[in-house]
Amino acid sequence: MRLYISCITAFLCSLIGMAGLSRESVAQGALANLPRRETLILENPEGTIKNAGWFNIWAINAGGQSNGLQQAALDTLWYIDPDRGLDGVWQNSLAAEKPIYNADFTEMTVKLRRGIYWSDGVEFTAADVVYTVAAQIKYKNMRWSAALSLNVDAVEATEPYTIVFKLKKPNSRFHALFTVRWNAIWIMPKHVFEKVEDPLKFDFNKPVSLGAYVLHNYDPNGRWYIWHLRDDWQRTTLGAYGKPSPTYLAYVDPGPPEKRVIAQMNHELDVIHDVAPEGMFTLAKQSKSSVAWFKGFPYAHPDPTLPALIFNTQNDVFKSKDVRWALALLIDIKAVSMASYRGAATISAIGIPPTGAHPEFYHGPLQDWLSAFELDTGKRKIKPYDATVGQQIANMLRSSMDDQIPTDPKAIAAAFGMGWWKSDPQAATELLEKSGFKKVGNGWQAPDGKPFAVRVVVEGEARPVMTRAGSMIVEQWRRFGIDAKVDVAQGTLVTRRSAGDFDTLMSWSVETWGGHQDLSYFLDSWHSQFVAAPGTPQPPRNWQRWSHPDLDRVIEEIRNIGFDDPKGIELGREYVKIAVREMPTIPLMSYNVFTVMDTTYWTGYPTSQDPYTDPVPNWANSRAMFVRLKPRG
Amino acid sequence: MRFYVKYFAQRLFQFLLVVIIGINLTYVITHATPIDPVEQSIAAVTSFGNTSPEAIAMMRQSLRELYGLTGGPAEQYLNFWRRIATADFGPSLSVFPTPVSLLIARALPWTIGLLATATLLSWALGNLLGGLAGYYQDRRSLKFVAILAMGLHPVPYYIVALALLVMFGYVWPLLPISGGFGMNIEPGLTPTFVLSILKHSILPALSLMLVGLGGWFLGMRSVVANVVNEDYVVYAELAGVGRRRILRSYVMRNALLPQITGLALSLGAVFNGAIITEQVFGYPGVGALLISAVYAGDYGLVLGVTTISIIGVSTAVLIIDLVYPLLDPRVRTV
Amino acid sequence: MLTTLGDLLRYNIEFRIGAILVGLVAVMAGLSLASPYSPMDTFLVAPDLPPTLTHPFGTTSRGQDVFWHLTFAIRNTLAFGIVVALLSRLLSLAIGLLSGYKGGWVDRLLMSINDTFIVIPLFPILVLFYFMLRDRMSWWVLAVIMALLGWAYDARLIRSVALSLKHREFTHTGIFSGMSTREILVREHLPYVMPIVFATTMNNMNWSIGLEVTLSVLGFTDISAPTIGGMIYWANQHTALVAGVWWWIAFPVILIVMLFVGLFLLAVSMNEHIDPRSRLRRMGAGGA
Amino acid sequence: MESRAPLDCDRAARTRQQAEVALCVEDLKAYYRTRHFGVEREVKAVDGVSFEVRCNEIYGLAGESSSGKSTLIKAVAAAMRPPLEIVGGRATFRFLPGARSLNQATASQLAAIRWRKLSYIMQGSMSVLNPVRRVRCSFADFASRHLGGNKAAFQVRVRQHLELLKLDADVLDAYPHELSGGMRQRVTIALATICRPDFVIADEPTTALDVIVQKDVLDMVRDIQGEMGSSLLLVTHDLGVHAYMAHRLAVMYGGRLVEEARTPELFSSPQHPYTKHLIASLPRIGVDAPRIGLAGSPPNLAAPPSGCRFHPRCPLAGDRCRREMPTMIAVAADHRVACFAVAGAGGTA
Repeated sequence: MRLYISCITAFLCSLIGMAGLSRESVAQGALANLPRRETLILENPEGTIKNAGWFNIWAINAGGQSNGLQQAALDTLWYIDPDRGLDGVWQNSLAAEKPIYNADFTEMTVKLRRGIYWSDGVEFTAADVVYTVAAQIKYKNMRWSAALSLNVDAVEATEPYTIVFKLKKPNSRFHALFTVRWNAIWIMPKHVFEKVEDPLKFDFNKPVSLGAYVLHNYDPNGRWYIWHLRDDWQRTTLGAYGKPSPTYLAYVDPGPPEKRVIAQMNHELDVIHDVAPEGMFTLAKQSKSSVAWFKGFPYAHPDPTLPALIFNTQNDVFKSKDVRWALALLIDIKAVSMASYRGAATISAIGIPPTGAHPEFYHGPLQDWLSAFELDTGKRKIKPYDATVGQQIANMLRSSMDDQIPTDPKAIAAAFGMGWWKSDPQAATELLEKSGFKKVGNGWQAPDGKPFAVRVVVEGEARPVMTRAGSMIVEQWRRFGIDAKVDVAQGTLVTRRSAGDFDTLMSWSVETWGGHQDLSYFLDSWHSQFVAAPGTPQPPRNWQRWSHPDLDRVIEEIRNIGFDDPKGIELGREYVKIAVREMPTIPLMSYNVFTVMDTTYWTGYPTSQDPYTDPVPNWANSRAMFVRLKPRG
Repeated sequence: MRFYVKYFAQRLFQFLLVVIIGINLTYVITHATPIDPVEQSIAAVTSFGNTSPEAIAMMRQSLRELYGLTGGPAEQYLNFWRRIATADFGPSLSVFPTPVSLLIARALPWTIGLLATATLLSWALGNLLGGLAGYYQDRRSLKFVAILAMGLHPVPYYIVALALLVMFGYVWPLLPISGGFGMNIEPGLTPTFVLSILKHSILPALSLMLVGLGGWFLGMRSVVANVVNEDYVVYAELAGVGRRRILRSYVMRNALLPQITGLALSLGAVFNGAIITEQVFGYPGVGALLISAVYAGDYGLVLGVTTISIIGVSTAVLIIDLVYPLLDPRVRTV
Repeated sequence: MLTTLGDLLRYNIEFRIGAILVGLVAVMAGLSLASPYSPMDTFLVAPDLPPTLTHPFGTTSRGQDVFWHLTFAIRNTLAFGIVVALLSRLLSLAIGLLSGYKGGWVDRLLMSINDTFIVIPLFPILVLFYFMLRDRMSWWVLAVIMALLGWAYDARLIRSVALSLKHREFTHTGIFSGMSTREILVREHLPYVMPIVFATTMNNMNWSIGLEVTLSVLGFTDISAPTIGGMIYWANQHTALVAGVWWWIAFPVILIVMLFVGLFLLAVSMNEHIDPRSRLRRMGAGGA
Repeated sequence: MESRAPLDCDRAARTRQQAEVALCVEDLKAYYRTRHFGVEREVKAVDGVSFEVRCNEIYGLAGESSSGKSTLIKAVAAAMRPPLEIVGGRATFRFLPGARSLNQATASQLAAIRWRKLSYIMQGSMSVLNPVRRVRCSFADFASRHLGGNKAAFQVRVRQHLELLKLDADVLDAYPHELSGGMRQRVTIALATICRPDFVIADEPTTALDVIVQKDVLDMVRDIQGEMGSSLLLVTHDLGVHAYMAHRLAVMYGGRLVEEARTPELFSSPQHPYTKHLIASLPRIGVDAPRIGLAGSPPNLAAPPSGCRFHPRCPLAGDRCRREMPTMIAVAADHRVACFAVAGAGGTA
């Protein structure tokens, strides 16, 4: 008996003891022995890095990327900001000026900035760029090896600060390889890599950095990385914009959304990459110090990425554009917006993200055409476009959260988007019947007599909002009598997407620069030459495996004009019109990211009032924040 | 002695059989995964990057060669066993070229440290209390423990973990709710580091023990409740043998036997349990590694982890089997 | 049997509590037939309403009435647990008894297979199964898979008991009186291991439902089918915990805990009733 | 009305006219009172039994199963667990005078008595020894506290005792399951007698054994009993065993004694119809008269028949038997019967 009593007490004591010591620890805060006021803590959406000690980003996929490595320690020739940029959308980083192409786009000359140094004191020169290209071509398993070997015939440093690329074939967009949207080809430190015998097996730990920060400390379990501001930060490209304020950057894996919200409420996480809308609302309500892109609703930052319902147009059922249109007309975008983003979505009827510079180049100018657009249901012609959907969503929301909802139409268009397709079951019925489907009982039958079954592949946990959108669409189709189901492809989505192993897919095949009107970034890959045969892997991004002669022509024309050529806008609008007529994917909304920033220790985050960059912390552009942030008090 | 040689040989044979069947099973299953590691890598590279379709086609080919996925299935299978023989699981595909063995070596201490300890602790404590509760059936304090156990034990582990997380993470934020240790702490035998580890392990450990302990407690209690009525216990009582001696040498001694088998089995749960524990508490370890490997279609890693766990568990079972006859003479004549 | 159940109900406090709890849960499940809402549809009611008279358990962020949705969820979850338990019991009984009684190579072979199932980590395998089966992974497919994976522990347990039974008088007498193996196992040993089977049934349901909850919470089941795990899954998708929609998680959890504790108490009290020894104690005359 | 020779333990204890009384049981009532799941049951397993066991005597207790034999010895030896309880009467041992019965002794008294003064040879030797401990340990656990002395001395004592019983000393190193049934029973007997107790209770000591072994074991028991001069209460349904062993023999039916006499006398001239039947149904060499079976079945002790519990099966049963319960009447020296139908035993049925 005594034995048993003593056991119990010992057990309880140990628990209480532990709890005790933990109490004192919470007071001590999230990071031991770092000055909190000089530290910016950001979420790394990559989560926990399996291979924590690996910093050689040029080896494919061996370590973390957005653990601060590409935001703070790496650099390349140019950046294009998805928003307005520190001093314009186009940013010459390591390059001193824009790329200089020859007449037929077979040669690109780059002038480099001077006085830029690696963190180990070695100066950055053309030799590094040349080595980067040469090495990637030499080691065919490096990350950008293929892209470079395909394009580059020869590269040479004509002067210490001038490089000339000779291209194998004309390419007016070659510089894009060295231009950061999210990332780009990062420049390697020649003096480091030329010493190692196999650059593919080299972990590059501790990394010699070209950015303003150097690695300070990292978790061998890959949960956190801490970077320290270089003493010679002036000798980096970021330094040109002034001294970065945070002395330390901590990129951490705060865990699932709830934990992120809690962490920020405890002021232990300055920048949340993304949370579910409800988490966002909670922070907006309960954490006075939290701010987001939009001051009020819908808060989120719209990434230049266009989530859409992607058809596998190689499936017989979805070969007919009438079927695709029918399914589009069965979607009530308002419900989808509510289910996915609780209304905090920026909708788009056309295949271009309604963000950055795009509305002024595309969405705005195309409104009239859209309103006039006619669709032949086989029985009659209808005008499916409703220019006021954005307005309707705003009004719908105003009832519950009036003060937060803008009233100015421009603001509404910016926040909620412009128009979308009217939900029109009648027209959908006609379209389906036109292409041989028929309703039996309360279920639809495909022409082959089988029930009309549609599976919508979603990514589950990995992308909650998209999963919610997909589930809502499924529900709407099911109500109409289609045998629709969600198919959660958590983990398998990537493989299935490239293998074309799906009916329809909640994903995106449209990504743009955001700040720049050029569409080749995604559109070039939509050319019929790249469409893979059924069953074989499809290269990104034309997941719908769709092609169209008119589109091919557009793409080829774009290839032969300059990056900034205004004619590009015209061609872009042509693409939009073709895509609307054909409906290869049902564009829904921009990818809104609920990036939440805590102003307890730092102010001056990028917002819609001061859109100097994208706050989403895994984008390499987000480095612009570091120079604009101000410590509070 | 002759018996032991025979017995040992049998058990060893069985052990090997289990390991080989198990590994083959997982080999087949893991290779049936529809996830293509090459596509995963390419997606990781292209999801944000700007890469032309031709480039991807090229990359795909070279990656296949790099990951050694070009050979036929038979060839790959042979390679696999060749590697196992040399205790080398080759490179991980999802974090190429880092060797699988290195990744596991990093993760294993965390898993063992947390789960094995928790399991053993709750086993010992649960059986002690359970035994006492079964023998002294009218002790009020033990009745209370019983009620507690009945309330806690049946609750699914995930729920318990979630509840603890909510209680001590959100409602009453006392304890860290993710990670193995605090930020910016240098690993090493420093008090700060050890303290931080302890602190981070409380919630996961507690969750494991709450569930485990109840099970052992109730199990032991019911076994003892039966043993108490065995003739040899009654007889010993009639012979006026002291209660404590009866409890120790007659009741506990005999009741523990099934529980010992139980322990060996529940050690098997360590590697499964690790997954959920590490998911919920963001705790580092083999489970987290395994899941991420499954996601990445990283056969190498999945196989590595499962193989290690299979060998680990069956070794535990083997040891128990070898010790068992020392504890239960009856088995020796089987 | 019925009368003993009646007695249990009247005079055994544990059994009574258990019965009440399980009863309530069963009633919940039954109510699903009376639900005014379809479990598949969303945004049928105003979202995020706290518990009120009209919505006793509140409403979810997906505009579902928690109470009514819960009735479907618990029904599916319950059915799932039962199917797995029954199937796996049969397996573990057959294998455990046989291998314990037969011993020798039969035992070794069976136990090798058994141990293999014990040592392979289940979770990743279930996940891989899900990857392969995709939307064909309905709850009953999952149930069968789990049953096939979930018998090993108890088989070993039952075996160890059968092992000890083998040295009991009644086994010997059974053998001498020329009973066949099947007869000995069924007539002599089965009643003896029944209590364990009951206990394990409970534990197995705990295990299977627990695993199902975990799987679906992590999104590895058909998320459109309402289950307890599924509800928690969707709640997490909407960060209900921090969004203050606590009722979305609290009520499913409470219900499932009720189910487990209830089942457990039933198992415990029935063990006592079934266990031959305690019956002897009760029917005192048997000792004279 | 009729001349009774009621037993009076106190007197028996005070004035020792006859051989000294080792155990005196007087009007002992032991019932199983179950209130399990509310089912109120009272099983009158032992209902008013009186007898005495003298020193250095083997007293046999016969009766078919469920006649209350085992319950009786449980009650006598205070080996009762709920729901069995003593509701009346007493059973006093010589070595514990005064006390109504053993179950009133203090824990320390019991500890001192058990195995030293009173030991048991239990039914089902298979399972009375701890299967996972060597025999030696059982000896140590049971006896060492009484015999005292250091380990070595104790070991010597044990060996001597085993020799006395012609047992090989290395059984000590064996585990119970490694011994044959007979051997195990012998070991149990050795264990029960190691402390040379005054009183030994043997419950079906040889039931599980085959005839040959049975004889050896019985001889062994008798020898050691004679050697120790202690009393033995031998309980078995097997009249053959009693014939072979018991000095005096009592027959139990339905929780009561029906007849008691010196063994030879009981066999030669049984008085009670039940006893008669028992004896008659014994196989005898040479005689092949048809065995007359006894109609009906043993009484249900939860609801025993009124009056004499044997009357439903009794060929001589009369009205009185249905109304009154017969008491034990001395019909001759050391011969008591409980039956109205027996001449000299209280009139006619």
